[in-house]
Amino acid sequence: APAFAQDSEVNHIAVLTPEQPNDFGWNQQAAKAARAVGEALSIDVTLASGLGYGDVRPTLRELAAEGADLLIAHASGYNTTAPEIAEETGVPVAIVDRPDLMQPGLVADYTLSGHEGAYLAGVLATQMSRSATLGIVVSGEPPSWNSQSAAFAQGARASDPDIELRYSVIGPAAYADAAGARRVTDAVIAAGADVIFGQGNGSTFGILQAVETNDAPDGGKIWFIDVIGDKSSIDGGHLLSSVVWNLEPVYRAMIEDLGKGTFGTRGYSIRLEDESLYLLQSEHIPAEVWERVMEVREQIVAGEITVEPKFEAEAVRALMTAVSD
Amino acid sequence: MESLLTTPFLTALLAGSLAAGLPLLLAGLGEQMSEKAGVLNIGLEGMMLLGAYCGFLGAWSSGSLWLGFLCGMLGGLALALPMMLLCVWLGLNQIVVGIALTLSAEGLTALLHHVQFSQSYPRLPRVDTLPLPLLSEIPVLGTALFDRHPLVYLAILAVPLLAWLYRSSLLGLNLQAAGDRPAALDAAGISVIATRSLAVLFTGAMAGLGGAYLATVGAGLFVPFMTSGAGFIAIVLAMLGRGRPLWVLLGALLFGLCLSLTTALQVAGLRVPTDLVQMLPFAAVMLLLLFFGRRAALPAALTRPYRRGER
Amino acid sequence: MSAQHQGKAPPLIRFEQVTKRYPGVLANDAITLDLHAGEIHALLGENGAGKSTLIALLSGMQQPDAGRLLIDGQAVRFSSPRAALQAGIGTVYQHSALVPSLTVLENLMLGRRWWQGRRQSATRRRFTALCNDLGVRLPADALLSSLSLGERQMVEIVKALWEGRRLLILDEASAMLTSAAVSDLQRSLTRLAAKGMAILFVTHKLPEALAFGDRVSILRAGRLVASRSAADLHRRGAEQAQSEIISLMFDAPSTATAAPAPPPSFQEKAPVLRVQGLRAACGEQEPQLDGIDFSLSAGEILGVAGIDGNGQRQLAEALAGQRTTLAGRIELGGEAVQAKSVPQRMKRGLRYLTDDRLGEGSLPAFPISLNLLLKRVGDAPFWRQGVEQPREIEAYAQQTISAHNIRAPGPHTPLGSLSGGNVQKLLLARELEGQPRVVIYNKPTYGLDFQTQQLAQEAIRRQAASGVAALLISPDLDEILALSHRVAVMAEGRIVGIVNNGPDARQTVGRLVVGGTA
Amino acid sequence: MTDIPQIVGRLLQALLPLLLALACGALLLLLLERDPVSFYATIIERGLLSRLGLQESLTRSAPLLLLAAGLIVAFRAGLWNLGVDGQFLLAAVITAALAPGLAATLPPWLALPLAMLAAFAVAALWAALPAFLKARYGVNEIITTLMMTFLGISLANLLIKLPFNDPATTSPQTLTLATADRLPRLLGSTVHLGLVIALLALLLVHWAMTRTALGLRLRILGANPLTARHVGLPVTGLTFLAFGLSAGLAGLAGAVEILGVWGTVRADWNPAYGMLVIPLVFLARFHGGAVIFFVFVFAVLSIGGETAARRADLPNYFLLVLVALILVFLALTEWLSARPLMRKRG
Ligand SMILES: Nc1ncnc2c1ncn2[C@@H]1O[C@H](COP(=O)(O)OP(=O)(O)OP(=O)(O)O)[C@@H](O)[C@H]1O
Ligand SMILES: Nc1ncnc2c1ncn2[C@@H]1O[C@H](COP(=O)(O)OP(=O)(O)OP(=O)(O)O)[C@@H](O)[C@H]1O
Ligand SMILES: [Mg+2]
Ligand SMILES: [Mg+2]
Repeated sequence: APAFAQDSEVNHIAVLTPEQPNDFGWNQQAAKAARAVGEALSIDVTLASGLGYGDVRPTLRELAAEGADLLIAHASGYNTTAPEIAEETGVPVAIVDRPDLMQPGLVADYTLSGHEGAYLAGVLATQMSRSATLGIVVSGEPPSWNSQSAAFAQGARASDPDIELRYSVIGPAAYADAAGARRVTDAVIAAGADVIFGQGNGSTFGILQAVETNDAPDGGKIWFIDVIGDKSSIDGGHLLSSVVWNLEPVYRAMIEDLGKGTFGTRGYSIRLEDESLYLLQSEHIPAEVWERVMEVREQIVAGEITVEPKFEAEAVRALMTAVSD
Repeated sequence: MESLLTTPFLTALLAGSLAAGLPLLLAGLGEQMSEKAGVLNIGLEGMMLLGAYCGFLGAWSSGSLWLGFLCGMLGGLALALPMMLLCVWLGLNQIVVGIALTLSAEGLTALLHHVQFSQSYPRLPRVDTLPLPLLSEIPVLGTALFDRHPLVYLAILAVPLLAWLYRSSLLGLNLQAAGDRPAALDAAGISVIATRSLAVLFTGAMAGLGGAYLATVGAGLFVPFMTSGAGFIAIVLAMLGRGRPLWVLLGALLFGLCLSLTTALQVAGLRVPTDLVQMLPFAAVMLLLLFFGRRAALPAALTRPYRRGER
Repeated sequence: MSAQHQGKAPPLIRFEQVTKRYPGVLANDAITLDLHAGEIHALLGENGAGKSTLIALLSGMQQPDAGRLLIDGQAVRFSSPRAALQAGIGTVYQHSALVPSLTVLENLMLGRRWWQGRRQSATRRRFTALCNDLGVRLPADALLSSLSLGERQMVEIVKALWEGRRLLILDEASAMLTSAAVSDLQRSLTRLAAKGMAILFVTHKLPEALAFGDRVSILRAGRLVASRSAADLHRRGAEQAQSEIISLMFDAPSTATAAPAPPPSFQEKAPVLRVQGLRAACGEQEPQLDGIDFSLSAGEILGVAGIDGNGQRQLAEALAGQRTTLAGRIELGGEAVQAKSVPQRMKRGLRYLTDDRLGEGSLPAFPISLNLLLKRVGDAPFWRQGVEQPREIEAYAQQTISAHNIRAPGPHTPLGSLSGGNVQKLLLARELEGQPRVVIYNKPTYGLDFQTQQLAQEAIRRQAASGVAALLISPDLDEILALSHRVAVMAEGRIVGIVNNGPDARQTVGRLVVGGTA
Repeated sequence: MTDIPQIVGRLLQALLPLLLALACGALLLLLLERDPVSFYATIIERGLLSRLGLQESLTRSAPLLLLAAGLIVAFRAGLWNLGVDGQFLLAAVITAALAPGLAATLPPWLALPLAMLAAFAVAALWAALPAFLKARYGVNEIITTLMMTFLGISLANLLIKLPFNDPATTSPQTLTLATADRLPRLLGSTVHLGLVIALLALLLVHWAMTRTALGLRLRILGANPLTARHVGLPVTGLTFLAFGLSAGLAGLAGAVEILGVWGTVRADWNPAYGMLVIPLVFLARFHGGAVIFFVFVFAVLSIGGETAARRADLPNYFLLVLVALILVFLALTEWLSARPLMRKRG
């Protein structure tokens, strides 16, 4: 394998995901991007999915031995392990959420944060809310959720300083707790929210279900704003938008850097600017609202508005309190 | 902050406690009967999960919640059947079989979901409730507790019913004898195997129903591993109940209340770590045991298979 | 006193060439035996002869490997206890068949089909009636676990009578009863037989068998060796009858048939055990042990009489160290030991033979060899530096098995497959090993066959003669009077009197026992 | 001495259920339109025969063996310690929190054992409450240990998120022990010293439980606490000892996994190995040798199975079903092999 790694040509990449790539979210977007890149550059792609959050060393070592030229470890749970295996096998890895571990030629980081998109979602939600109350429901508090929750709050507040925010975590490690998600969302809706910004895995579907089966205080519809993936194909009429992460440019850049020998010298991210991050435009968004949102997008791209990502749960909660007081 | 103390929010919290507690109550009541009869059913989690899957499938494909509940019970039964066969009839180790059944239910339902639903994630329409006359008019409590799905009332009705069964029926005597001294029951001419089989099947059906409620009324959809440990919590509640259904009800409600409390605190913007709030119910029970420690006696023959004439 | 039965009518029950095997044992070997309505049939045999096995076949607990069972001349097959109950056969098993966590009445309801009601008042009425028949008073609503062993045994009998309309089986049902209760039982059984019921009665007490039985059958090593009518036996006189039975039960003619010799006269020496004002921790439902005073000299046997369940067991446990002493002193050889642990007291020569043989005295699933050493775990030469020495352990077991005539396939046999009597032989061997100074015997001979009983009593006497002091707890007054130098009587957790053994001891003790309970 | 037929019998008894379970699994694979032969071949090839895979299987076995050792102590003493997962996790967190500091100040031959000792102690302490409740009030330990697991998992997460959080990482996790400071690897492989520790611990436990006076005392307690009291064993002390040893070994499993493999613990990490090891220990009838065999089979299956599932384009969930089948068939053969005896005894 080390012989391969010295060869700057990339013929084979492998992506490791914790869950099955059919979640319309984190896992599916990675698989989709890898396949697209593979097709475009005619590279072999191995998908190792559903690996869970346990020890992926065996899989990493095996994929390295099978001749992968790049291992994309697509879970923050893998970001301590993968660099160690890169060291051991000499095969470059890409990890998430640990820019401090970057190593030229060996380890690159792509800390994904949709905060810019979430800011837009906050703007959108404020425009759409009739009760001036927004809900945020998350399955846990990993950094990528936190930065989006925070940015959503900031975007909402920028649009309307008096907006109310209702924030709730379903429970620790409640990735599959759809019933819990439903229950918590019910409560958040009962607390006045008529737009819900939801982040979760399996539990997202519980949030969706709550949104679809509850009425807003004024008897109208409740809107749902999703993250990462695009659930339009299974929408029941409440999917207002989604902060979509498109990983294709990210993976493509990694491969290019490998070829150029600059891998590991820079991190990758998703940004509004290059469309690796965008807000899904559903048919439910009125044109004038969308226009307003796009204006803000331009301002962000132009650097007139800067959105600082906040990864700490504490920071997120502080923001919620500040807003709701 | 005061703006949060609205009727809808309080109602949602209370209703949420009930919704979270109900699957625990149903499965816990089921487990209690097995335990009374001397069978420790560690496969409860699996039975709930299969019940959830079958319940959802039934409700979704037939459009009737009640058919869904029936399917859920059948799903639970389908897993209780091997438990009965292996543990009660053949006397295999209850913990081994229980864990195996849970693993198989986890694997099977996730596989089936993968094949069937992973592209479409179907969801059920809104569930109709049955407001109880008069009671449902009470502010807050009324809608939270007395404007629910009829299964909720049935589940709560099951508590006094089971309490009566254990205290005042012959079946109750048989169950207790099967758990405390099966040889005596056998000598009295009642089949220990049949008594225990009945209890195990009941457990399966109740756990399946609990799972079905979770998937249909609770979540409105099925996702893999969605019971996320509820079965094990129900086992603990059943044991803490010391054979009394009322205690299972109280435990399940306390548990649901703690979950709602977590939500309430967060929505109110209070910065309490969720992990800490989740520890509350168990920490409280452990402290109670520590300071008011008393013999939490379990049936003497719990986990022991019965074979006639064995010394 | 026996009801005559017609020779022509088929017997109520007939065993026909019935055979039952257990691994390594032929427990019942081609037994052919008749039980007639209106007849009390006493079944005798040494420990492990196969009596309980025969009963298990009749009560549906076991099925024969060969042979048939006939009722009224019809072949039947009892696949479960229910089948036997439905045929009108009620059984009191050697090991309790009641649920301790249910009340007496609930225990009696057990067995009805679950869809039938509890019929509380009807059950209570029938219970009262049966109790009256038996001449006993039992608390209907008390938890069974709160009853004494003797009371429980009466409940077992009531329960057996509940379904046993045609045949009543009693497997050593009188072992826990005082002699007064045994006479009551005898009267009731006679009355039942007179009404046309058949009764199968297992006992190790020969006089009891001769007094109750219309017919006496004897098993030896799984075979029926004799079946005699009581009339025949009585004709030859009690002495003669007993010695004939004994020689049938045991291979060799018995030498121990003579009535036990009165105990040797005993001179007071310095006490080796002195108990003063002892109060011990007792559960709510137990008699409260309080104010116990007595002393025991080397070589002395102090009998403890009284109705079972009046604190005898609590006293034994408190002395042995299994129960916390709340007040008072226990001096062993002049040293206060009330704060010492069980093994510390054991090291100082105190031994306790428990009456709960399978419940606490031994581990049925463990091999005989380890059961023999349960109280010496870690001691040389069986363990060295804490490591087991299998050869020493096996050799010791082998030697004990043969020295104490324990019927067992080998040292590795699980203790649980031994018959009740052989378990007791093993425990006796274990407690008397080494250099005891004081031994507490709790019902040392119950369930032992006649010969083993004699041997055990002989061993107790021999120990005393060699200077070992003994506390002998027994519900059997004859045994106490045959062995003891003095007799203490217990009632409700106290010693109500201590009597020197002698010609009128029986009367005095009897009076104290009754007075204590009044 | 065991003779040849007996060994063959034992092997058959262990292999037959495996084969039967694999056959059932094959049917399921056929239903899913996959080739069972190549599926199983991949498992064996990857989990057992390839150099890399074998090393992974051995590495995976280490914590499982230690957990099994702990369970053997408890189960033989009649204590149903179903809380090993909580004990494991808590000890892992403590190890991860202490190890980097220790490694920085002390030489490795001192730092690593100290970390393990701390893990052992913390886990043993965590089990002291169930032990106390059992010894003092007779509170059933199945309930208390299960509850302590729920509590332990939450507490572990709390510790990671608050006091032990590595400020350099965004997702909550403890400081990371440098690869060079971890348990040494064996003979240039990827297998770490923890495997040797685990094997030694397991064999020692097996020997102690079956061949020593202490082991016999614990077994007496396990067989019947009343007997233990009657023969004068210090029941309270033995209960604490058994719980402490059992939990301590589970803690050691956590330490070995962290010091040998992970170097750190992330929030919400819970491999829940206990739930898998518990049935294996029962099936092995608490016998050390049999446990080693079962644990290794399971490790091969989980390492090889992951690859096989990926190559067959099946979700990993399939392996859960396979493991469940194996457990059931193992239990069934156990029953069959015990039956002739049962039948004669009635
Ligand atoms: N956890 C349990 N699960 C199932 N059955 C139980 C459990 N605990 C107790 N039981 C059953 O209930 C019966 C009564 O239990 P227990 O003796 O503890 O209650 P109690 O004495 O009536 O209670 P209390 O001490 O509060 O008066 C037991 O014999 C047993 O069969
Ligand atoms: N369940 C069993 N398993 C194995 N062996 C048994 C079993 N039951 C009885 N035995 C053996 O069968 C033989 C007969 O036992 P049984 O209990 O019938 O004797 P018994 O005459 O009732 O003796 P005792 O007077 O001591 O009660 C004994 O050798 C005993 O060890
Ligand atoms: Mg009580
Ligand atoms: Mg007998």
